[in-house]
Parts: sequence; structure tokens; C-alpha cells
Amino acid sequence: MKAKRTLRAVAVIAAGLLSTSTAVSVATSASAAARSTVIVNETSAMTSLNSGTPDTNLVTNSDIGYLTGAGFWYYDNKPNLIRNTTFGTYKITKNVANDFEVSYTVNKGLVWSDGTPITGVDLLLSHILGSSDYSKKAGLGDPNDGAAFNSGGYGSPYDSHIKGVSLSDDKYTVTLKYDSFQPDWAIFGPGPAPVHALELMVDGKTKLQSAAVNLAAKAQFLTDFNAGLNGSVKRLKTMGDIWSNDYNIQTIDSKTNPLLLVSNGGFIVQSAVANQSVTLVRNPKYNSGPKLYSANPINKVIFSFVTDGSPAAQALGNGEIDVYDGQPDTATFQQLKGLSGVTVSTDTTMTYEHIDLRVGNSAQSTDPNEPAYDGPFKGNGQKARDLRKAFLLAVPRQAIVNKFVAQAYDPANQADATVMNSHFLLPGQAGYSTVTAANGSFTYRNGTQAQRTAQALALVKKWYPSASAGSKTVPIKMLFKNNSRRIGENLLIGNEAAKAGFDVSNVGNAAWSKKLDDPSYDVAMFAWAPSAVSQTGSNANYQSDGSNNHYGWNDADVDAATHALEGLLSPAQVTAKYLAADKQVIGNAWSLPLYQWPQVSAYSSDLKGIKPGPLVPNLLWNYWEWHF
Amino acid sequence: MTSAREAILEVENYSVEFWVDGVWYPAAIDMNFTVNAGQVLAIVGESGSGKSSSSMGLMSLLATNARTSGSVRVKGIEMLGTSKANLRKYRGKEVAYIFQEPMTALNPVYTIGFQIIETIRNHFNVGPTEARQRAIELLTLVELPDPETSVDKFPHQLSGGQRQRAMIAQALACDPSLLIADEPTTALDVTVQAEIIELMRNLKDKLNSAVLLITHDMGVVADLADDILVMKDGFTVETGTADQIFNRPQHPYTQQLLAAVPKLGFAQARPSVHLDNAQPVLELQNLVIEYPKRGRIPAFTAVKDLSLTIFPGEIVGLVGESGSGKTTVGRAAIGLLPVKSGSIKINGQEIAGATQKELSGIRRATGIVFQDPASSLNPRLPIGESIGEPILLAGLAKGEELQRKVEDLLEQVELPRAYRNRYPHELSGGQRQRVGIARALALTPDLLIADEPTSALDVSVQARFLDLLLELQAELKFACLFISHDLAVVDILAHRIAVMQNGQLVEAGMRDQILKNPQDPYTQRLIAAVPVPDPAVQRARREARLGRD
Amino acid sequence: MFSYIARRIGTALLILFGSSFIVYNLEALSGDPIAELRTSAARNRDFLIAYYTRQLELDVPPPLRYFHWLQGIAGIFTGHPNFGKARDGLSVYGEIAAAIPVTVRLVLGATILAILLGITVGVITAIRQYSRLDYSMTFISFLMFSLPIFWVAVLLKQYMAIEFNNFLASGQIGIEWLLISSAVVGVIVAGLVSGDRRRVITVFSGSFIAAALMLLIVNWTNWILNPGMGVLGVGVVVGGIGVGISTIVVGFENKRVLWATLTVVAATIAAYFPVNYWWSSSDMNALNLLWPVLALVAVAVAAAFAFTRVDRGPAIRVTVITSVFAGLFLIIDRLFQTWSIYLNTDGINMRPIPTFGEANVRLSSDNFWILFEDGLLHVVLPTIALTLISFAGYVRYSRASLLEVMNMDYIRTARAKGLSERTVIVRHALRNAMIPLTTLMAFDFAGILGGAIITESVFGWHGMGTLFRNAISSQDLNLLMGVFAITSFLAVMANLVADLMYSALDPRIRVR
Amino acid sequence: MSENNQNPNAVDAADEERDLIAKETVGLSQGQLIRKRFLNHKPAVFSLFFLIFVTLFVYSASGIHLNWGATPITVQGWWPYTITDIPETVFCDTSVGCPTWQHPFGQDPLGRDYFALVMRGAEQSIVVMLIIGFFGGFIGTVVGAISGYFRGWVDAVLMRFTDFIITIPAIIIGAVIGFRVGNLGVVPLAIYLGLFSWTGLSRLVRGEFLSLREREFVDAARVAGASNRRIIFKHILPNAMGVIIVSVTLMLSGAILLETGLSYIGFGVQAPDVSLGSLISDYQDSFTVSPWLFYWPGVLIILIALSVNFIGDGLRDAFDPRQRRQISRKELLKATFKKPADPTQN
Repeated sequence: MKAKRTLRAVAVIAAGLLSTSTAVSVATSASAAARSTVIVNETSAMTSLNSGTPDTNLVTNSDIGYLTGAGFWYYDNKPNLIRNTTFGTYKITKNVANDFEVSYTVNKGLVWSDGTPITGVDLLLSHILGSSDYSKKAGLGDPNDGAAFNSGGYGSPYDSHIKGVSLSDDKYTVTLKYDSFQPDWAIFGPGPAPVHALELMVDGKTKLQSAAVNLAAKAQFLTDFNAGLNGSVKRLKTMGDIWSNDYNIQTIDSKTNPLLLVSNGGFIVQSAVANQSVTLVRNPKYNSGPKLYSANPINKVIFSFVTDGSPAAQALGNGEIDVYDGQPDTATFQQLKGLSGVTVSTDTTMTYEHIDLRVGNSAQSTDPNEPAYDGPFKGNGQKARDLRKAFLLAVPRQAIVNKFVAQAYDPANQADATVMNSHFLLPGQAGYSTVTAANGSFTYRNGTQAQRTAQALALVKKWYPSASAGSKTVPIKMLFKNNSRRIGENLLIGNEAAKAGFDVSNVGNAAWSKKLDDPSYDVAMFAWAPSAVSQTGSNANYQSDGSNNHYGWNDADVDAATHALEGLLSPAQVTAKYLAADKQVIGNAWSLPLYQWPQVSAYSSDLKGIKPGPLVPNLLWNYWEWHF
Repeated sequence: MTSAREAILEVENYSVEFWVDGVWYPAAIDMNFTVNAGQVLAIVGESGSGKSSSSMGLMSLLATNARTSGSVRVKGIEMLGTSKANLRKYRGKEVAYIFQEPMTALNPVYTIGFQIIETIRNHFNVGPTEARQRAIELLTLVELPDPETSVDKFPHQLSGGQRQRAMIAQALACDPSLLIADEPTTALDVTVQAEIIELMRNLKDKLNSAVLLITHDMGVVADLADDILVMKDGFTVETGTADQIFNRPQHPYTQQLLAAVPKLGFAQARPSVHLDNAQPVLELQNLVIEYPKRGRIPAFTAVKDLSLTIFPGEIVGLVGESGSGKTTVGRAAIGLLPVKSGSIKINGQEIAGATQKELSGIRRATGIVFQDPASSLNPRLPIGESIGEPILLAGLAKGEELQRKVEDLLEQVELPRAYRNRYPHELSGGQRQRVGIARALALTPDLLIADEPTSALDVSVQARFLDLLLELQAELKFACLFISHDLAVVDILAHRIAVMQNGQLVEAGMRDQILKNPQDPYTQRLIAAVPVPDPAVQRARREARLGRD
Repeated sequence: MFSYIARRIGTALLILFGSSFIVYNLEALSGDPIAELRTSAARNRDFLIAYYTRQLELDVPPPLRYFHWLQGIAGIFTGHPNFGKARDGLSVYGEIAAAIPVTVRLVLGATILAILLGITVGVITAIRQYSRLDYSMTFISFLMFSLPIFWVAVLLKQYMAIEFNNFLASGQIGIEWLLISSAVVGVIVAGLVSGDRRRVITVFSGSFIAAALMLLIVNWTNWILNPGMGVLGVGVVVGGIGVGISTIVVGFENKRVLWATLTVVAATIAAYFPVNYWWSSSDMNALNLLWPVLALVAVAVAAAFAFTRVDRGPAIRVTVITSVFAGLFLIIDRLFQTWSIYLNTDGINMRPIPTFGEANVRLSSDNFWILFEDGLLHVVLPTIALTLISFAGYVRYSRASLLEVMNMDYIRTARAKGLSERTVIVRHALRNAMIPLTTLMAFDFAGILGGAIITESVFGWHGMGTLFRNAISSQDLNLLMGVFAITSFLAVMANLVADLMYSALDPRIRVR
Repeated sequence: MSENNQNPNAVDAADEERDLIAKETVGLSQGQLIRKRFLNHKPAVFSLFFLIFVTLFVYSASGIHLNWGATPITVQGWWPYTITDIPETVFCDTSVGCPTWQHPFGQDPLGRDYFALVMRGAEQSIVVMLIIGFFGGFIGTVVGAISGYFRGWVDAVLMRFTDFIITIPAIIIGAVIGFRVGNLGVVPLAIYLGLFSWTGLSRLVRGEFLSLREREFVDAARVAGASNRRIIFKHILPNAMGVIIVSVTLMLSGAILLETGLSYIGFGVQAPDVSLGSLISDYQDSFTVSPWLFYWPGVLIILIALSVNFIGDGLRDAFDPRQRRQISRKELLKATFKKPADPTQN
């Protein structure tokens, strides 16, 4: 001790006398150890440890949730639904009319970060968060008027079809009973929640408790849950309040209640600075998912919040962050490419751009005084069909895709990029080639664009003999958001369609989403952003009463095929139904898909094992494989 | 202590020039004079004569676009071209300045005590307490009331005269050998002026300082100066003792200057023109005018219970010092100010409470000439438009006819017809004031209100202006309310004189009655304070005053 | 006085009521808070739409909704204000409370720096009116007036952060930069002096050579990577500053004050080792920075008392300012010493100048000096950018104001009294010239909390500006109104403070 | 106060000098005087010509497009490309879309001619600047004139209204306009911004009116029978014009920075229209790769704002010659000496 002090004094004097001295390394020892910390950029700040409420359902929150929690499945980068067998198994146990059961079994020996075993009891909270019936029965309130658990999960098919939940005697298996077959049953599955921690917080605890107390709390939850099936439970109400509000924190330090941080993922939250960063460290008790990489492992993940893309790219170049992903424009991409020591990879997301033509007024429209749609594409008469077809033919899809996918990264790239040709499947997904071979999309990719535009002009001339290139015979009002990508697309479409006698408006609208039902627009161009892989995912877009059908589309064949998708089908049957529906959608010239959104990921070249995925949590999905 | 006749300031071949747009314009040319201890040299001249610039240049206080040449010696030491440090040693200590307007010449954010102490401590190595003691002594010396508390007052908390006393105290702080007083009394009322002159004389005698007095006022000169230097356009026209200059002026300009100075009690007789049965042109009865409370400034009654009548063809002089309310009366008489109570009748028509429309009718019978010719003409309008405006707005003439009328009016006030298109800044002060008269007379009014029309004019210009006014009045026979602080000017013009003090009429009557036999003590004081441009008379009056005390 | 303030605050509240009503309704009209949901493929979209409609009271017309919000705010009078919840589920109050210190950190330094530099340069250019220096500063300040900050920021980040960090790899100044920087120094110094051409050339070459030599020494000692001043450097710098200040304030002739100042310098040198030793301890905290400075200030006061019998006011002023500078340089020296350690820590990797954010999130050290250095380095670029922009205003205003005052009669009086030019300017001109500038300053300080929207966005800071911008783009009414309430209140208060300051500085004006 | 006994006859040194200067200006009208003084300010004159040149250049390059109802008026400019044209991207050694003879400012990633974009952006920025200047100047003058002239409760109400407007941030206006009428183009945005940016000017004008209305020529006009309107417009306003013109000029340079700043953060000019601010925002990331996309808009903003500032400075000198020019050594050497006639000789 004394020696150290003397050394300190000597160092101070040396530094003081020799201004260029380097001998001051006493105060802190500079560590040149191997890197084990990853800094990931997020475009928004963390607002809550619980991403389950509508307010806190942000990408950042759910990314943190992904690292701190493991469940029965996850998406890989294909994207395929992968079963996490380390955590547990699930299967259909009964599938007859009006009776559909799925059971979920948690493997034994799994523990939460505080050492409490994970059992089926931990899955029961999911039911409270998803079932309005339970919420009402347990006196937690009608979610439509605001429930104790402010969950964003109500109102989903789970809510409307679940009949009951049961826990096996060994308390490791939970069985869900539905009133009918659920095509997306797999992803309805329950996720684990540290219910003992919630119970302890109901009791006002602010410290981690002993194993016995934890187990008692877990038992208490089961009691409460069962009581809730029959009547009002006060404890659950308190718990709902805690679940809805107490996780909403931005700052985490030694004063934070550690019960809020109990988790079962590969990492646990260690600290957070409001609006700046969240630091996660390895969960030493993690055994609920794939094993973390052991050589040169990542010991710490820091989410750093940079809300703008541009500073993030510069920050990556300056070594302030290690991982960046987003949808950059050419400039950012080129800038990222120009950085040394940075790996840049391009990929696509599940979000895809498409163009829709209006046939009639929206089925969703509630305004009784709304004027009837009276544009060139109105109705199903031959003229409207021809004009619709002509317009779609004149959309220079390949040029658009080249510009916004291939050349988005490298303007010099002359290779053709993939044009998307199905409304139901993404390129690369099983059945995509089968569907696109026969769904009629060939018409829109046959020959050169000049030929297709010539066909389009011919179709227009059929009804307007005076039409010619640049004649502006058919005025088209197009709805799109006025961002640079859409404006570019609009310009390309407008320039090409002009050659077929169309006159496309070129004014975007910031409030476009409110105007989807507005019958003054003939064409809308925007993107659908699926958040999960689901065989019924596109139904709402094309069914005649679908909630996303804004254009008065109405076709019995489409309705029949999409309704069929709601049953239990083999993969081949699913593809057949997709084909049937898609054929009609394209045949009616309602809509054409354009392309999947590109995304770019850039990360420090020192970092290995990153495989960007198209669905949230994008490149974090395989964090356990990351290493230096 | 300097010996009685020692030459304090010796100036030889001294010139001052200003640089304007690439040309050096001389402000003072080749001056030569000497001031001895205990002696007062007055530099006299009209505006633009260079008297002020030359005095500033003595201690290099002019802006950087001025240059001086020749020789200026203070107690034998050359001041032109000496080092800045040396110059600073002399400034304030040997040579102290008293400026014209103490309000702007004193720093508004420091107390007068601070500013005096600063001067003392700048030149002498004394502690703050000592210096403060000295400052209080000085304030006592200059007869500032209650010096112990005044020392901590800010300039704006003192009256004009008090400020000038503080300024003098500051100048005397280091017992300077030479005092340069640049128009020290011009900003002050006559009674205050008399006190300050008195003070300066006493101090000069007491301290045996040399004094360089710069002024345009021959009365002040007569009162103070031992020697006189007359300047015109930068040139020294004539030098001599006070007696020589006043009694035996050699140069025609000096003679002309002296002749132009109005002398109280020497004016021609002005028989009464007032007819008993005539309707008065202006009739004020128990007039009260109040400036209402505005924002944080409280209400202020400017005129209290004033009654005054003016008959056709009559000139009534309204005399008073600043703050007496005389201008307020004039402005109220043409409806520019609201009347609190009482009545104002013009040709029998009531102004108080008249509507805007009635007022404009009544105003056709009146005209007003303002005090400051620089401010009373719109700088953006050619003077023809300013003169023609009343005619145009009264709908009497327009176009060609209006132009002709305007030119006639210009001719009437002895200005070239072509001046119609000139802008105010192209005219001299006297010319501008003539334009003011032309405008006032545009509608051939029955009543002309002249609000200090000559106070901004040089004496010679003033004399011509007054002649013109008299001629016009004789020709047009309008009645005139002539407002002035200068009794000598009023003396020339007025049939009757009314004296105001603090918003009240203290005395009114025929001119000779007021001037020769004033009843009110204030009027008496006022008349006694007017300096007479004659050293002998002044001396006699001074002695009389001293005897009276 | 009290009733005056009360009246003004009353009016202010009325104004705030009106403007908040307008802003609330404008913003409510300006967008669709649930636009995202409308094209969402979420299965329970209808539930979520209903949820937000309920939560955000979208079914209540905005003018009525405003009064719900106002009701919450009115709680300020009972001590329980309710700013509501932001759309991300956090309390608006909490978000603002977290953002204010960030913004203050970002803008306070820049504002103070801009005021100090701006007024200094403005005064110098006014004194040297129509000199080369004046012309070039006029041009530079106009140029800065015309700079878009978002454009400058990108350049700053590229050249002052990324390129500088690249440069640090060697830390050696290249010959071209050496020549260029020396030339710049030469031009600036030559611009400060006035005189004929020969003098200018002499001064230029002298300062050019001096600067080049300095830079060579910097290169030779590898100073950029291992900077430090040492006890000698601190002594020389503080000594120079002390003599400079005493010359400006009381004049070099005043030996007593000079001795008192030199005592402070001596005390600084004496304190160097003990203070450094103490600061090196592991339980160092921000408060400990203060004690040595306070001790030096105490020494300064004592020295002033000991050396002067009269006029202690100015003497104390001189010594205290010197001692504050001394403390500052002790800290700067300590930061220099920390520099190389900081450079070599894991989180920095020789790239110390950051381009975004408020702190380096990777830094694992808990050493006070490392964290302090880190915090300061993060402020560097935004401070430069902000200073560049607002500096120009102060230069122009203070120059014009001083020129106006210099034409006043009382300045001539002061000269006629034999006061030195220094006293005339510092005591008589500057004091009066500063009066109108106080208004500008008051508004600048009020603008601190609301003003830096673009700067925060460019530099990735999470202060009030970012909150404001996010609130607008995400249609977060509660958050927006919370920010607005704070910033507009400050703006209105600044008005009042400006008036009060005016009357405090100008004895002619008294509020009633 | 009611009376002023000060005797302006007693000139001091400064007045004497002023009289000397006045000798130079005889025969010139006020307007000519101001013009003369402005023309003496070399940077301002240069800036004025430059700004006129830039404006003409920009407008002639991209032509004029007015979206007035059903019949948009379009005048083609001399530049062959518009912002909706997408010519083939030109490739060069290290990058794409770099400056060539065909595309002197290069091409954006979409292939659009960047010169056309920058010209359009500058056009927008100039339009916004002028509209804000016009509306801000007009409202500021009217409000300031009315409250300064009538004083009393009118003044109190208008000044509180001004305080009220000051508290409303421009960004809110930008956001609302961007969302509501963003597709109507830049003019409504500029008008709305103008409606909220007159506060500083109105205070200045008010102060000017408060002092001018006390001048005697105003009383003279009133005595002559002039109405309030005539007094305000014919007598006071022309005298306050200096203050108004100077501060409107400064408002202009503020306006261009306001507009580009708003556009930069996405609340100003909405795409597909471009502004210099939105161009910088879009292409700031190209900085290292295609610096020309970043530099040109910024340089244009600076040049426009800088020349406006210099013009403002020149106008200030012209309208308010109080700050005396100091003389350089060279001028001193060149100066001639003018000897007046000696009155002692006559």
C-alpha cells in the first residue's frame, strides 16, 4: 500500500517535471486485452425491458428482449421457423372439428438468471396477456377498455379462438385448447416469463430472494392463475400494474430493482444510461438456448442508440460502434464500403414494395358521403381491365429493381436484380418458383420493357385511338409517400407509362397512409411489412372484406382460395392455394409486386458469425454464434 | 501656484483639418493666441466657425479623421505631437474641459462622485477615502446642494444646472492651470446660466486659472471675457480685449455680429394694436393641461389654470424657462394636446373637446412654426411638398396651381422659387426656418404660433429672421403667439409679454411694463439674469447684484 | 418591483396559455399518430387501433383534448403536475428531466464560449475599426452567420474527428501542415498589430518562425500523443495570464497588484505537486476538482489583501480571476497527462475524438480522469459547431454597440480627464456597450433548452432538441407539449430577466 | 418632455464636422445620398450584383414552374435536364455520377442531373427567402407601425400578440405545413413561415415609430390637417424605411438558413421538390464517396446568405452613416486640401 503511494508520488512528480513523460500509467492500467465487447447500433432508445405493451413494442426493446429471453422457437436468416429444442418441445395433440390442442413442454433443468427453475408455470402468463376472456374473468378488466395487463397481445386470433389452458401434473407441460384449427398455431405458442419475480414485486420486494422464497412465489402465481379462472384476483391486478409500468425504465444502475432484470437469455441487462446505451453481460446460468460461442466469446453487448443513419455510418468508421444495420441509400452504402476494417453485407428483408390499382371504393371506408371511384380502372369491364393491364405492363419493374436493389448499393452494377413475381411468397421461399411459373406474372416479365410498353400502348389505343407516346391520354393519380425512394420509383414509372399514353401524377404525400381509402387515387405504391412467416399473412390484403383491401377488389376465386389457407394443409396444398389466389390477383390486374426491400449490415471485420436475417431481430437472431 | 501673469497656453500657427471623402477641409486656420493665468480668453463665432474643433484639437481630443498642425504649448510644453502618455499627464491635470451638455458628457452608469474621484486618483496617488473627501469638497466648492449625498447620485438624478456644477467640479478636481469651457452654459436656462457664470468667475479668481471660453453668446462673453477672439469659417477675424471688441470693433464681421445681437430694452417702441371691441383671435381660459400617465411615467400637470387672450394683429410674447409649460400652451392652442379643463377659443370657436373634423377647420385659421428646423421638416420630402401640404389637404389647390402658390410663399419668405424641389438637409438652419414660416403661413392664418423659432439659429441669422417675421406680420396682420426663453428677442417683437413659471402665468402685460417695471419677483430675476452684450453694463449689473446681496 | 414581476409573470402565463393552445391544435392537425398501424400486418391491428384511439384520446376533438392536457399541467400550482405519458410509455416528466442536463451540457459551454470569444473579438475589431483585422473578422463573422450548421457539422466530423484520429496514428505533424499552421498563426498575429508594411512583414515572419519552431518541438517531443505542461509550463502560462489580466484591469504600473498576482502564481506552482498527488487518488470525484481551485481563490483574496491597502476591489478581481485560471490550468495539465492513458484504453484504441453521442459507451474504466476526459472530448465537436454559429452574432453586436458608445460625449470626457485608453475602453465604453447585449444573452440562454434541434440531431445527442423532433415526427403530443411548455416558459422568462438585467445595469432605467 | 431649451446653435466639434460633411452632399436627394453611400460599400455592391446574377442564373437554368390550378405555367430553362429526368448514369474511374461536361455537378444515385437539382433547390430557397422576407417585412412593419403610432391599449395588445407569436417554434409550422400542404409546393410553407417571422422587425419598427411620432414634422403634418393614414404612410414610414430595409435584409439571410434547416430535418420543403437543405440531408453520407453531392448545395447556401448579409451591411452603412469611416494611410496620402475663402479678406 505504502509502496504504491510512493510510486504514485514519484509518478506525479515525474509527470510534473517532464511534460512529455509517459510514466503516468499508475492511475489506471491500460488494458490491451482481446476484444470481447460488441457495440450494436439501434436507431431508437430503449424505453422498457418489456416490449409486450403496445406503447413499448419497439424494435430496440424487443431486441434486448431477444438477448435476455429464450423461448420455443426463433427465426433464422432464411427465414425459417427453428424449434429451440434446448428449451422445450411442442406438438399438436388433437385436431378434430372444433377441438384443436397443442402442448408445449419445457425441458427440465432450465433456470432463470437468479437460479429459479423454469417450469410450465412460467408459460401461463402468456395466456393472461393474450386472452381477453381470462382478463375479464379474473377481474383484470376488458382489454377493449383498458386491462390491468396493458398487453399488446389482445385482439389476435389466439384471443378469439383459445378455449382453455391446462398445466400437466409435473407442471412442465402446458396444453392450449382452441375452438378450431389455427394455421399459424406454432407462433401462437406461449413464452416464458419470470412469474416468481413478478409475484415478489407484488409483495414489494426489491432484492433477489432465496431459492425457497422464489419457489414459493412461483407456487403463489399458479394459485393466483387458477383463482383467476373463476373470479377476481387482486394480486393479479397489482401484478398487471407492475408488468405494465415498472419495466418502463431507461436508466439501470445499482438502484434498479434486480427482480426486473431476471431473464433466461444468453445475456442479462447490467446497466443502462438513458437515451445512450444499454449494457448486457453474459448470463452465467444461461441454459435455455443454443450454447454461446466459447472461443474469443462476446462477454458484453452494448446497444448504443444513434437515431440518425448518417452519424451511425460515420461512427462506425470512427470505431465508435461495431454493428450497424439499416436500409441505407447508395450514399451510406458507398460510405460504409469505403470504411476500412468493416464488413458490409447486403440482404433483403421481408418487406416488399408493390403497386395496387383501384377497382372501386374501399371495403374499409366508413364515410357514407364518400364519392364513388370513377377513375379509368373502375370496375371489371373490359376497358378497365385492359387499362389496368396496360398500366401494369408499363411499370418498368426491372429498371426499378435494378435501380433500387442492385444499384442501390453500387450504381455501376449492371446485373439484373430479382424482380418479385408473387404476392404470397418471397423469392427463395419454398413454392415460389411453382407459383410464379403459372400465376400469370410471365406477361409482365416477358420480352423487353420496350415491348411490354408497346403492348400497353396498344391496349390503351384500343379504347383511346388517339393515344400515343406522350399524349397524356389517361391521367393517373398515384398515392405514395414522398421519400426519395418512392419519388424515384414514381419518376421511373411516370416516364415509362407516359410512353403508353398515361399521365402519372408525381406528387407524393406525407399523409399517404390516411389516404389509402381515398377514391380519388387510382394507384397506390407502398410496401407490406410482414412481421412473421404465416400462411394466412396475405389474406387480409386480397379478400373482398379484407382489412387491408382498400381498392374495392372483389373476386370469389380469390376469397375461396384464401379461406382455404386457414385450414391445416400440406406444403403442396398451401402452394396450390397461393397459386390459385395469385393467378386471379394478377389476372384481374389488381396489383403487381415489385421487389423485397434491401437491407445492409455493416460490422467490424473483427466480428465473426454474423448472418443478417430478414425478420426482426434481424442480425441479432444468432447472437450465440458471434465471436471475435 | 502659477504666478499671476504667466502664459499658460500659447498657440501659434495652429490649424485643424477634417478628412472628408478624400479631401482635407480646414476647420480652424492658422490661429495664434495666448492665455495667461487668471485671464479669460473667449473664442466667439457662429456655427461652423471652427471654434469648438479648435478647442478640442488643443489636447488632441478630435476623432482620428482630424489632424492638427502648428504649435500648442501648455506652460511651455508642446502638446501637438507629444507622446500619448505625456498628453494624458496634462489632460485633466493641467488642462481641464467643461463641455456643453453635461447630460451626455457625464457617463450615465457611474455616480458623479465616482467620476470625480476617478479624475483625482488618475493624477494623484491618493486613497479612495481621501479622494472622496476631496470630491465632496469640490462639490461644496461648486455650490452643489447637499454634497454629501449628491456625491453618490447618478447624473440623471440631478437637474441640468446641478449636472453642469458637477461637471465643473470634475474639471477643477486637479486644480488645472487651464480650463477650456466649450459652451458651458448653452444648455442651461438664463437664471441658471447666470449662476454658473458667476460660479466660473469666482472660481477663476480663486484658483487663478487661465480660462478658454468658447461660446456664441455675446452676453456670456461680455460677462466673463478679458480678451476676445472672433472666428468665422475657421479664420481668426479679429482679436482684442473685451473693451476693444465690444466698443471699437474693427472688422465688419465683428460689427455685424454685434449689431445682430438683440439687446434687451433697446428695441423700438411697439404701440398697442389691440382694439377693445375686437373678437380675440385666441382666448385661453383657466386652461389646465396634463400629460397623462404613460406606462411607468406618472401623470404630470404641465399647465395650471392659465388665462390669456390675443387680439388680431397683436404679437404676444410668452416667456419662461424650460419646464415652465410655455411650449405646451402653444401646442394646446392648435389642438395638438388634449385639454384637461378650461377652454381654448380660436376666433371664438372652442378647441377643447372639438372633433377631428372641427379641429381641421379651426386649424386653417392657425399656423405654427416649430423650434427645431432640423426636426420640423420631413427629411424625406422636398420642401415644396412640406409647404404645400396644408393647401393640398385643405383642398384649396393642386397641381400647377399648388406649385405656383408654393413658389409664391417661398418668395414671400425671401427664398428662391427654385428651392421648391430641394430637400431640408440642403438648406441652412435659417433657410429651413423660413420654410417653416412659409408652411405656417400657407393658409394665411389669423393666428401664428411661433414656438422658439429662433433658438436654433445663429444671431445674425436670427436677426434677419426676426426682421422677416416683423415685415410679414406688418403685411399680413396676423396675430402671433411668440414663445421664447429669450427676453431680448421677445423685446424686439412683442406688443405684450406673458411670463410663465412652473405651468402658471406669473405676470402678463404690455411689453415695456413687464421689462421696465416687473412686479413678480420671478420676472425680476429673469430680467436680471439676461446677460447684456456689453462688458461695462454687465459689470455694473454684477456689482449691483452683489450690492443687493 | 415585486408587483412588477408578478404582473409580468401573469401576462406571461396568459401568453403561454394561448400559444400552447395553438401549438397543441396545430400539432394535432399535423399528422396521423397511428399511420404505421394502418398498413401494419399485425393480426390484432383493430385492437391496437382501438387501443391507441383510447389511449391518445383520438376520438376527442383536439381543442377539447388540450384542456385535458392543461388540467394535468395545472397541477404545477398544487405541486403535482402531470405532464402525461409519452408514446413510448415513459413519463414525459422523466424524459424531460433526463434531457435537460444533456442539452445544457451540449449548449452551455458553446454559449459561454461564443459570448466570451464573440465579445472579445467584437471589442478588438471595434477598437481597430477598419483595420485589416477588422475587415477579415467582419468577413469571417459574416461567413459564420451564413453557415448552415448541419453542413458544417459533417465537415467537422470528417476533418476534426475521423481525419484527426487517423492522424493520431503517427501523431507527427507533416511538413505541409506545419507550414500551413505556422502561416495561419503568422497571419493572425500580423493582423493584430498595426503599422506599415515592413512592420507587418517582420511580425509575420517572426511569428511564423516561432510557430514553426513550436510545432517542431511538438513533433520532436511527441507532444500530441504525450502532452503535458509540467510544473514549469503551468507556472509560465498562469504567470502570463496573471500579468495580462492585471495589465488590462489595473495597468502594469500598479506594482502592488502585480505582486499579489505573482503570489497567486507562486502558490499555484507550490500547489502543483500536492494537488496532482491528491488528484491521483482512486476516490477522485468531481467535487475534488473544486477544492484546490477554491484554495487558490482563498490565497488570491488573501494576497490581494496583503499587498494592497486601498482599492482592494480591483486587486481582488485580478487575483481571483488569475487563481481561477490557475485552477483551470492545473486541471488542463492533469487532462493532458491523462491523454495518453485515455488513448490507449480498450474503448478508445487511439481514436479519441468521437463523432456522436454524449459519452463513450465502451469505456469500462471508472477512473475519474478517464471519464472526465471522455465527457469533454464528446463535447468538443458540437461545441465547436455551435460556437462557430453563434459567435458571429456576438461579434457583430458587440462591435456595433461599442462603436456607438465610443462616439458618445462621455468617452471624450473620459479622455479629456487624462484617463488611459485602457481605462476609457474597459471602464467607460465597455460597461455601457454591454447593456444592450444583455438582452441578446438572456435570449441565448433561454434558447439553450430548445434551440439545438439540428445540432443534437447531427451529433446524435439525446437532449431537448431530439425529444422535440421525435415528438413532432411521431405525433407524440404529450411529449411535444411537455418540451414546449418548458422552452416557451423559459423564452418568456428570458424576456423578463432581460428587462431586469437591463435595469440593474443601467441606473437610468428602473422597473416599477 | 414638454419643452426643450437646448440650443442646437451651440455646435460642438462633432457638429462642425457634420457640417463639413454636409458640404459634400448638397444637391443630392435622400435617395441619391443613400445610393451614393451604398455604392461606396464595395463588398455590398459586389454582393448585390452577385445575388442578382445567381438569381437570374438559377431561374434561367431551371425555368419557371408555377402550379396555378389546372393550367400550370411552365417556362423552359436553358439547362437541358429537369429534376424529373433520369438520364443514363455516367461512370467514371473511381465512382459513378461524378461531374462530367454533360453533368457538371455530377449525378445523384438515381441518375438525375445534380446541376438541375441544385438549381431547383436554390430556386426554392430563394423563393422561400423572398416570400418570408415579404410577409415578415410586411406584417412586421404594419404591426410595428400601428402599435408605435397609436400607442396605448392598441400597442399593449399588439405587443402581447407579438410575444405570443415568438413562443411558437418555426419547426411546428414546418411540420404542420409539411404534413398538411406539403404537396402544394414550397410557397404555402414560405407564406406560413413568413406569417410567424415578423416579431423582431415589428419591435424595431415600433421603436422607430415611437421616436419618429414625437418629431415636429409629424405635428406639422397634423396641423396641416393630415389624417393618421397620411401621417403614417407619407411622413413616418419613409423615415423608418432604413430600419425596415436593413432588418428585412437580415431576415432574408435568416430565412434561407431557417428553410434549409427545416428541410434538412425533414420539416421543410417536401420531396419530390428539393431544397438545398434537403439535398444536403439526402447526400451528406456521400461526403467521402461523392463529395460533389454534398458540397454544392452547402456552397450555394453560404454564397446566397453571405451576399445577403453583405448587402444588409451596405444598406446599414447607407441608411445610418453615424459610424464614421476611418481613413486608411493610403487615403490620407491621396487626400487633397481645400482652402475656403478667407472672410478677413473681404
